[in-house]
Amino acid sequence: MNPEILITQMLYGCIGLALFLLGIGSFILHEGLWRRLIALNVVGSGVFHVLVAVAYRGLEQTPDPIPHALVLTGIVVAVSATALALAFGRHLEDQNDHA
Amino acid sequence: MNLFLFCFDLLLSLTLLALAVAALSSRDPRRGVILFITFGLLLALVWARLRAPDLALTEAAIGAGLTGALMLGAARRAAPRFDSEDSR
Amino acid sequence: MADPYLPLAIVLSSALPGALIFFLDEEFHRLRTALNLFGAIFKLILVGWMIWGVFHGHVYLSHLELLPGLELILSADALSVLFVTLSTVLWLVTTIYAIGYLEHSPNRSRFFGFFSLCVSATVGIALSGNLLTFIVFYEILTLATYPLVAHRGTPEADRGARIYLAYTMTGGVVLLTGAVWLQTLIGPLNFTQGGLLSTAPESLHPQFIWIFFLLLAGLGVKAALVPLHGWLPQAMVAPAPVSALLHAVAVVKAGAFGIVRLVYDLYGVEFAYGLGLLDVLGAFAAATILYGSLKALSQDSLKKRLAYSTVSQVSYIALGASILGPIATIGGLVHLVHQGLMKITLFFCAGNYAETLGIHQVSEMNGVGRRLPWTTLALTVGALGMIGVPPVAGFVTKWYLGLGAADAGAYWAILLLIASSLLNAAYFLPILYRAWFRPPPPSWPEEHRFPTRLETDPALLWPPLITAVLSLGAGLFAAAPFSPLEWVRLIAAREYGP
Amino acid sequence: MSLADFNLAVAALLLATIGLGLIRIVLGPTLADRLMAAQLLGTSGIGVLVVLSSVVQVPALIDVALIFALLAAVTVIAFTCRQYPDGP
Amino acid sequence: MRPPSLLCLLVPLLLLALGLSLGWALGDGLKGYSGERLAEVALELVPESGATHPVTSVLLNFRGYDTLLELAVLLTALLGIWSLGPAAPPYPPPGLVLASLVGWVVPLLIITGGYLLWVGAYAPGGAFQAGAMLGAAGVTLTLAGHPTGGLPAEPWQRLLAALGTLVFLLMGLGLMALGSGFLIYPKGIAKWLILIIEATATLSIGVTLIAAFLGGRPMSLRNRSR
Amino acid sequence: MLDPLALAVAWPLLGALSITLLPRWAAHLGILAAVGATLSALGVAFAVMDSGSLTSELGGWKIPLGIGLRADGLAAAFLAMVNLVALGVSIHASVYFADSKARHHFWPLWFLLWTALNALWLARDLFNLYVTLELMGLSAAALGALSGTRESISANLRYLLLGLAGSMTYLLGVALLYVAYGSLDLVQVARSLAPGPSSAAACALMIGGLSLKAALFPLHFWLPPAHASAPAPVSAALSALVVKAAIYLVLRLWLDLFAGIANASAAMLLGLLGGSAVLWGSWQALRAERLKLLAAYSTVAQIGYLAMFLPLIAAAADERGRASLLVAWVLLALTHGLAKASFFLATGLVQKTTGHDRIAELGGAAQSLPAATFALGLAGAALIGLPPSGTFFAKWILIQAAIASGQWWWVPVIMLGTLLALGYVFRLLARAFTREPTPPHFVTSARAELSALLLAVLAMLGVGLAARPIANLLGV
Repeated sequence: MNPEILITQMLYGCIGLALFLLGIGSFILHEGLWRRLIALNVVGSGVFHVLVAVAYRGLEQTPDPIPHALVLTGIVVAVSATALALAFGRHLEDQNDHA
Repeated sequence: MNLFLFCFDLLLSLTLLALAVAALSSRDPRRGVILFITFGLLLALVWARLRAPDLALTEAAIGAGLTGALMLGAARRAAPRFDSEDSR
Repeated sequence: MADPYLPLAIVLSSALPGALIFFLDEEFHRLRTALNLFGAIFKLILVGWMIWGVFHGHVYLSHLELLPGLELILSADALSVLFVTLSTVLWLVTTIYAIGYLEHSPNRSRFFGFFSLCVSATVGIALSGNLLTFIVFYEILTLATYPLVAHRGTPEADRGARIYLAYTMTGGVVLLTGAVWLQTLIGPLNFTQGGLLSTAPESLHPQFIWIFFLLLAGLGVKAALVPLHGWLPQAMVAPAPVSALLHAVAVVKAGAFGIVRLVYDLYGVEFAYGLGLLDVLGAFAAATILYGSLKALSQDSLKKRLAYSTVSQVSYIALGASILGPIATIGGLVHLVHQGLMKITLFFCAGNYAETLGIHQVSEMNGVGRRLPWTTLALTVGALGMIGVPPVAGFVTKWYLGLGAADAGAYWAILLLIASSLLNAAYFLPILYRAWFRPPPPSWPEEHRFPTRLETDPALLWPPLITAVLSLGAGLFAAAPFSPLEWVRLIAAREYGP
Repeated sequence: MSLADFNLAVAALLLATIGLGLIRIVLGPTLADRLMAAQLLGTSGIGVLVVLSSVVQVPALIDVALIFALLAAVTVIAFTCRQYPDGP
Repeated sequence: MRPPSLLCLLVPLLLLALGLSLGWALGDGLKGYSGERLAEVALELVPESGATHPVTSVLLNFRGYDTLLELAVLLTALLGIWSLGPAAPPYPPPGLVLASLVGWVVPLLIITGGYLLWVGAYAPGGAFQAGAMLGAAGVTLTLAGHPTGGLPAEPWQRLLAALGTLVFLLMGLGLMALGSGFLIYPKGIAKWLILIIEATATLSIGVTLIAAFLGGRPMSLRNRSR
Repeated sequence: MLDPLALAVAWPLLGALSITLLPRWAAHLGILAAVGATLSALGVAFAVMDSGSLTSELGGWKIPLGIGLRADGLAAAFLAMVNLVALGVSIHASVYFADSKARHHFWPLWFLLWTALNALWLARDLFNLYVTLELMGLSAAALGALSGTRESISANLRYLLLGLAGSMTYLLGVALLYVAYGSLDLVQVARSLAPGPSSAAACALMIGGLSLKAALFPLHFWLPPAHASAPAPVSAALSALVVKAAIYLVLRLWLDLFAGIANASAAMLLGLLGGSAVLWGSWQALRAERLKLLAAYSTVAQIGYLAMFLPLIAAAADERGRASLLVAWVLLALTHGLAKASFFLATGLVQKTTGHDRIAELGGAAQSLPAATFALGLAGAALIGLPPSGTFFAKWILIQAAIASGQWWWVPVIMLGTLLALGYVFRLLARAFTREPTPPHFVTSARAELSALLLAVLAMLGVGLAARPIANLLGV
């Protein structure tokens, strides 16, 4: 296997892992819906990033389409969840306002 | 080994990480969301670099664009309240 | 020639009507009574059939293998037939009594539903062919009696039921642990004449001792062995038919029956003797007999006095099991039946006093024999039997226990019997004296007249008379075929072998 | 220096402008600053994408650039629209 | 309510350790990665899938079931949002400049969406990206003060939101009923089936995203007049 | 050819879609779809019983490329239980939500949850599992918030976010596996799985993420508020089914995927967490002041029992021991599913009658609803593990395995847990015996009460006594 590809995969893969861990850390440490949602989205991006990184197979070869499809699915799922969570948050605030 | 490409990769990665840290450590929701949108755009760039144009498209449109719009719409409503909580 | 359905049918003959009764509306009085009596009579017929079959050497075995090593077995050996017959006969009598007793009280569907489940569980215990099945029905019995104890809904009932539950369930968990431990060591625990353990390697013996204590503790709770007896006097808050059934048949007998199974059919009486376990059991039994009688002396509440008397009397069964030798065994086992017949009579009578005249305390019983002569006659038969006066059944028990003790050289047991009989007399005779020879008070605490020429409602009167006659009969005709004593001789002969 | 390397250098330069824009976003202080920085980011992003398209040999990145441009317009709208009016 | 400081110290340390081990694990995995297992199979079979773009063939054919469930996830989010309550009050109407900008951007977004949908068969693009464009158009409209972001009345919204999943599912079931098997497209018409699914999915995604941005149940016409 | 596996997923999804389109007919369509889904799921279970495990390759592509569905005995057993419970919940809900505003929202979300559950038992593709987990998490959170109260929304928001974090963690594990083994199919990956850092990390991530979703102690903190604040039928589904799905996946991955690398000490760790969950959950349930909170904490404890099996399975001496532990695990899980659903449904009835669910103030409410109280009692007995419920036999085997493998310390945990369970169940049932007047009828609202009662009866009498067929289904 081409070491150049391996290094690129490793570099971006590790960035993905770092994003994942940063997000998890922020998720644990920080309160508040906003920060937690951003943290979760960063976590998700980190995971997706790992997948995209491992799909990369150099400038000559077509990248592996399967992780790409997985990430596409994942992004849509993440936005659905974010939208739902935001709606929850908005509703909570409304109740606070009325209370 | 293409040194230029590697340097570019490194620069891109570090910028991305820095953005993530900035977005995560921001206390003001509006700023956090803006940083998050920027992070998403940069992520799209990275994925473009990794030859995943579909994902770059989707991330730019959904990950950064719509998620950002959703959060922004809500963050603005929350901002005054959040500030007051934060200053306590 | 194994009949796979009869034991199951006997259990279901009360369980199914019980389940149906829950769904009946409160005012469906006749239908409920019909279902109850139908179940009780049908069960009696089935049991009669089974007695006939067992006597002629038929084998009855219903079984369901859940998993390898986990098998539910219902089978009929001589010992289980003894207990089944007792439960079935007394259930029929108690059902009649309960129908009269609860005539106008609320929640009758619930009461009779659980009542039927309770008997089903007792019969299941009797017919269990292995320890797993025994535990299954043992726990169902706990579950089914709890609502009966709590039935009245008063704070005292609630408290009594809680205490009952805490004791029995803790016992159940301990029993379960012991059973699983034993099964892990030697495989499925089918009740076998002569026991299972004697062939096990000697290295396991210390564990067997521990397990015996666990199992004994689990069973001893229901059998009300001191110091595990605390629930029994508290459970007196239950309605009279429940007390009658609890004390005479279901709960305490389940525990005593379990101890019998444990000693004879799991450990094997000689193996248990070899490990020194019988002495421990005997010590507990002796302590319980004396303690129960002493406590009974000081109770003014009639039901409580009877309750402590139960604590004491049930341990005769354990005492019989703890003395090596066939004669003591006969004495213990036959008391399973005799104590049941006599004690249920006593509780029926206590219920009659309460229901007809509002009498709850011994001190209120002056002259009650004139107002309720038949009831008091039944009470007298029961009490004399408990003391051991011939020819009532209790005498037979004490005779055989004494003979057995002498045979085994356990002279302490003879002393114990004498002491206990004296104590029995000390707490029963004053009651009889008051009832017959003291003048009645000008008015009874809460008199209730029934539209009948009899002294009380016939449904309340006949049951104690029937059981009193049965207790007399069991003593008078002890040597007749199919009498409890003869049946028990058969069992003892098989246990000790030729 | 090959053409690809030259392209990469251009891309890296553009990336650096993005980095500068980021500082503005983080520091603010006004909304307008952030908005302008985000616009700069969008524009530079488009540049990077166009250059990358030839480096990594993915022509479809031009499409991604198109989306970036469009989203930049949406972002302007999102930023400039007023908050929800207060109360129902 | 600040988290205790011990946690602040402990969590980064733990994460660092976790990161190191994960990095090691990733490196280990990548070294063993020959890179030519599933990817090769997939790329080889792309011509048979009815789409020439690999990602589209994976998404809508090879792993079409995932996509079906994913559309269901979108629908779930939307129904969840609707269950919480009515939409937020609309934005105030825009100024003149903004209005003209909106007038330009919205059609462009829609056209781009159509374009992305069409090229999806052979180039990057497809239902999700196209749907996102529609969504962006709706968001723009909403921001410009349109009370429903250009969406029709509630029954139609329901239809549109469920349409993608429904067509996908019914197609799968129909193919099964016709003897082909769940989600097995016959070779000749695969391309068209995928296009139909993509088109309806685009609509559903777009509508769902807009409705999610509105943040609540569509208000009835009377309430909307405000 | 009709694919029963695909049908089992398609039915509830079709139900969800049709109700979305025709909200006016929600309740009718709901019952129709519920019956259809249950029949299709039972069809799968019977087919598995007849012919062993079923597999289908969706889209007609060979398995590493296409997504596979599989129903083996384990999946079929759960599928059958889940669909029976779901049918009961649907029937109950048709009364519970009859005159509530939430009914338009309940039905489609409920069927989406049902879709996710059915898809989850049948999935054998690791990424597909992620999608079903998300579908389950989102629909469950949305359903949980249907009661609309502040605490329900905030509790379910927390549940949603934590669920997302859990499934993202799971997904990272899947990504690592894909990197190392180039496949997403559970069976294929399992076949080529080799011990090493990447498989160990994937194992930790996936099991960790799922433990969060399964509310394994100490990650259980989100469960009690979320389950206690949801509408009763939803609580029933959440507690009985959703949590069960996650712990089922833990077991499935542990036994099928990571069998080669899952070692005894990792199993012991999970077991210890399980043991703590048993004690802590039961203790909290005993102290709970509200009925639904009690039920929710009891779920935490029951999940603990399920986790406690892992070290014992790892220590089992032979294949037979493992097999019987597996059967016991299934018995416990199935019984809990049925019993907890029934418990929550009955709780809902009590709550509707009294307007609250504070245990201390229940008064005669229990007495005025005999059928519901009966269901509470039976379900409670099944939760305690009184015979002849499946829990009883499961505990028997559990204790036996603990003693046989020398891990005797589980025995006091089980004993104590059982006694605590007794305490919390009977603390409640004692309230059923008061001097309040008795209603003339045993059943007042047949559909609502009988669905709860039937589930309880199934829990108490069905699962345990059907151990043999269940073992056959599992191929033991």
